Amino acid sequence: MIIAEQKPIEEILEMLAPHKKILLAGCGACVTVCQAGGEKEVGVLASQIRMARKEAGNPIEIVEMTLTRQCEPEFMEEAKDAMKDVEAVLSIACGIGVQLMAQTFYDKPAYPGLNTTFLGLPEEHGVFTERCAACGNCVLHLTGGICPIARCSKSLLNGPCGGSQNGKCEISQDVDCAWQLIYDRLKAIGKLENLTEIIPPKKWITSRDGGPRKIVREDLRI
Amino acid sequence: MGSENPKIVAFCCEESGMPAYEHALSLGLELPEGLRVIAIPCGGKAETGYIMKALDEGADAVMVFACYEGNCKYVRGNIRAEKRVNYLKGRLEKLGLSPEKIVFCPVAPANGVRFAELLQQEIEVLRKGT
Amino acid sequence: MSVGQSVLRIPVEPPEIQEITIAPEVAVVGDHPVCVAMADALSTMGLAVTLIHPYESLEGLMDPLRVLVEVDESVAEKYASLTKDLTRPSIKVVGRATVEGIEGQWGDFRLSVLKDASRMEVKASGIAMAFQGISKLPDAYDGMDVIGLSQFFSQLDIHKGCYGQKSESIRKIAFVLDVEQRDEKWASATAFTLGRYLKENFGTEVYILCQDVKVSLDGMEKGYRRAREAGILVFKYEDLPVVEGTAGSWTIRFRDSSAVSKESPWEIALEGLDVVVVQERLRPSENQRNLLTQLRISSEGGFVGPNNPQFLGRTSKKGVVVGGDTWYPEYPTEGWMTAQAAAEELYQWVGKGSYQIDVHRVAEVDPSKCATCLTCYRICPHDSIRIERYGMRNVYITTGAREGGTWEAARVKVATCDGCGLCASECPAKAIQLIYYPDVEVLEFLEKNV
Amino acid sequence: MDYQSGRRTEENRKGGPSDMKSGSNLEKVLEKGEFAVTAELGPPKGNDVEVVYEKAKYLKGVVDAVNVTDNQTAIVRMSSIATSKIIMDLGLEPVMQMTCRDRNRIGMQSDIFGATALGIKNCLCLTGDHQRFGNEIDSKNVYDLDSIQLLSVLKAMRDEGKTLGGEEIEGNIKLFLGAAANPFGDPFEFRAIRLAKKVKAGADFIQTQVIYDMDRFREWMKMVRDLGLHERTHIMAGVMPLKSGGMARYMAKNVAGVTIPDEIVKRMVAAPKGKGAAEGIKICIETIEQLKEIEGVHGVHIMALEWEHRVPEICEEAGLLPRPS
Repeated sequence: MIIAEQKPIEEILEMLAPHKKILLAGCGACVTVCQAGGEKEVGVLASQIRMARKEAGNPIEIVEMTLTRQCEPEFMEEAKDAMKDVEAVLSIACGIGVQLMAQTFYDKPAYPGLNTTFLGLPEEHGVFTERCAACGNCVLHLTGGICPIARCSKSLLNGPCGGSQNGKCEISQDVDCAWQLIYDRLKAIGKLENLTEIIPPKKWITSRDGGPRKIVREDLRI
Repeated sequence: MGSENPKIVAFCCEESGMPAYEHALSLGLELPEGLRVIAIPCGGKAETGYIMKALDEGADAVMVFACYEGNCKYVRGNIRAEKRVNYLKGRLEKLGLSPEKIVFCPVAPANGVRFAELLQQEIEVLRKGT
Repeated sequence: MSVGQSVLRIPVEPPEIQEITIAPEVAVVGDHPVCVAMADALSTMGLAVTLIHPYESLEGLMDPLRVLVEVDESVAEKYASLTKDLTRPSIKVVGRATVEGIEGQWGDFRLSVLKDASRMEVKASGIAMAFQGISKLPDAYDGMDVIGLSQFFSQLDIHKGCYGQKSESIRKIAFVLDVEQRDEKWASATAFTLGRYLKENFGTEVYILCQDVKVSLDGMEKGYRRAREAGILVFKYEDLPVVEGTAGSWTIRFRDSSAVSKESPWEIALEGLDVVVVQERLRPSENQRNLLTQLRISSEGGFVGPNNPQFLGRTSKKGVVVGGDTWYPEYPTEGWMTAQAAAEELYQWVGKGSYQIDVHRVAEVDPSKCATCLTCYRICPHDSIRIERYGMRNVYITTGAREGGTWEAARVKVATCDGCGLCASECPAKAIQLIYYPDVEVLEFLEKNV
Repeated sequence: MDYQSGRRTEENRKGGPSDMKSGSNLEKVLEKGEFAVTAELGPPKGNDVEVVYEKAKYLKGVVDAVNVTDNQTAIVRMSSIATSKIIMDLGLEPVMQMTCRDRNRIGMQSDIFGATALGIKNCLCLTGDHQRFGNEIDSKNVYDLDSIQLLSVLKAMRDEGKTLGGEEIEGNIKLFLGAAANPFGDPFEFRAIRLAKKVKAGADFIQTQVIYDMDRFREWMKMVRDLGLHERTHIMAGVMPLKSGGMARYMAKNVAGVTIPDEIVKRMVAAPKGKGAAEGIKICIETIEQLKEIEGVHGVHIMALEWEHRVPEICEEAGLLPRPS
């Protein structure tokens, strides 16, 4: 799922400085699950903004709402009425949701309340880690089901660099060396020979480097 | 207003905070005029939303009275409450507000004296802050 | 402006009672002698008991008591009566079997049992567990050739008074107690009993070093006095005793704080000791940890065994009890007591046949809001919200009193929910409300009174 | 420098009359079976050529080639190509280092065109330290290729005259290709396999991470010999004189990919005040003596960063002088 975290409150307050009434829109999908932008966070953030503005002698009115999903045009309908009475929207969905807000309510500013961080999973409750870089050309079958693009600090494809020590990455003791994980896993499933093959230079064209990506499925188009 | 007679919202766990409050009443201890007591089934029910709402509505302080560590009937409700309080303290600081506005107070059910003391302490802290 | 103090109490709605039926059948699981006592007690209360244990026979299950049976007549008596009573028809004994998995809830547990290499399912309304612990020497003595108390206990040759490879009886022995855990009475009881037995039968010189002499245990005061009279020397230390030398010829140095004032303790050196026995740390066995994890009961801290001072036997999961101080070769008297307490606790859950549940005092999930994020499932202390296999999929499920079937959102099992509200306060989608105390009550109170 | 030599003919495309890959001095020394010596030179954090002159002065005549680092530890410095050209003009032979961190395949191939046109004949292909270590931690890293892929690309440019994209190269790339190896990184069992990959990809010589732990290095070399790699590439063992007990302790603890045995740390710490440096150099010389004896080690690479002036003395004492001309 998409993992996000709240922007520093100072940044949010700065964005909202010109406004007296806004919609604070949460999203019921990924950001609810990663506890960054669900209905609970909408309530807490709204209180926080109101308090800060009251303290500054410049109160703000906040309409609170959580959309089913901010990444579907149909669900934008849910915010239609609320948007009529506000000057702007602060969306605490991922970047996709903020953009769809901006696109749907074209005449009003849409501000991001979150930093969309990565594609990952909760390693344990409250600890989220990156797992996929959406490179558009999956190599997990070669690397024991552990992604070197997303999980190696240098996205190396042919094994660990010299900085791998005791299973940790050179950049931090908190980061596992992806290639150590790959080595261990390939060893466990008896596929170490995968490592002797040189993986040729990656075709990054399928990644962001090939320009904004688009998938058209004629079979699905209505 | 605030410093004169601060409004303190006390979320009180049914297992500890509430009995301590009742105990304080039965002892005839003086409790602050601005005290608002909200009973909750477990300290862990003191939601971030409740706490922020209380401050947003104008409370000068929010206190969560819960059980001591290891005593929670629901295993970790009190620990969750304490972590939440610490998290919200951080958020208050970022707003330029005093983190002392939210306190986690473990209290024994039969200790009304402590309950009253903690309230008094918080009032002192608030006075110093303003 | 002040409106004066005001209070919001938890609303006491008229209860909405539903009745559920619980079959009076329980499973007793484990490899600890307390299992036998629990099975006995539960059966005496009129419950149908399935006792699942890994040994060839019940004697195997009772084996940890072997030594004490010989040295203590009261243990022997109880031992004899227990093994005899277990032939009762209301107890079904499944030997050579291990429980590999447990699914379900109070009133509806399903145990997956591996017996003689084949699998069987045992159904039970409630579960009692008791496992032997695994021992680890305290860090201070780890790596030395000293022996842990539970190991010594099981390796002692009671007829010759010798231990391990040696064939002559022990000449000089010291027990070092309270090294890492101070309140475990079983260790003191075991050391005093074994020490006195060695002293009286083989003339062994026995020294017991402890931080406190524990006399609160049933019969301990007498045991302590008899040991002193028999000539066992008891010392109290504050700083950990230093053990030097090798097996067969140990020296222990420490400062005794029992005889004189704390300011001037005696420096004592016990020399030429054959055996040094150290009270070890005991941890739940892997099998027990595995089952506790499956039941989502915390095994370190939480409501299990010796970490549960208030309620003997009770766990954080309804319908599951753990036999007292379960993971060591505890002294039998304490063991019988905890077995009895655990059995009584379990009887409350499964013995009455029908149960009235207040379906009002629970949490409820709004499935249209639920994001299936698993937060509630992870945080529920009673395991009232859980995921189970249904068909080929993992789904949130409950078979509670209110509704049945599967659900694409989290659902609270009404029967086991205690209405604590932890799930409601953590839910990031605000999809959970306590039926008896919804958010709106608190929020409105705050709006009106603050 | 004869810029015209870049023109390709059928003859030199095969590697030239002498069948050398690059004709570099380093290649010649190694191919002759001599024990080769290289040192390292860190370019200045700016464009002050005097710094380069100063450092180069000490290295001239005492080593076969000089590695010119490429923004080492991700600290912005004068480019490796420019510095290489400068020391070449001073009569030293550069080993131009190239990391995968800062350039994509377009930039790297372009730089290889430029570097070889300037007459640079040795190139060491490196992954590159993560920018987290440097002075531009907010930068975006590239890692379009990894070091093994870079080697294979440069090998194809040299041997097939083609770019990665398959275009014919105008001219003739002549390069002696190097790679790094760290016998002390983890997973240890994988380290020799990784070296094999580098050799397969085109590494003509290997410079290892600095060696203090001789036991582990010997173990690694055995794995390397078992794979026959010592016959397919030239392995040069890395050494670095420790400057003080403090440095030894710091490196042992904090530098990823470097292990220093306790006895060496102890020796350094025990050295009397003011004698730490001398002890470090003594250890370094002893290490070189031991390395010479190991089968498959074809040279040493002396990494005396910011201590270039001590290199002559190390070479002298270790009996590495005079260098073959």
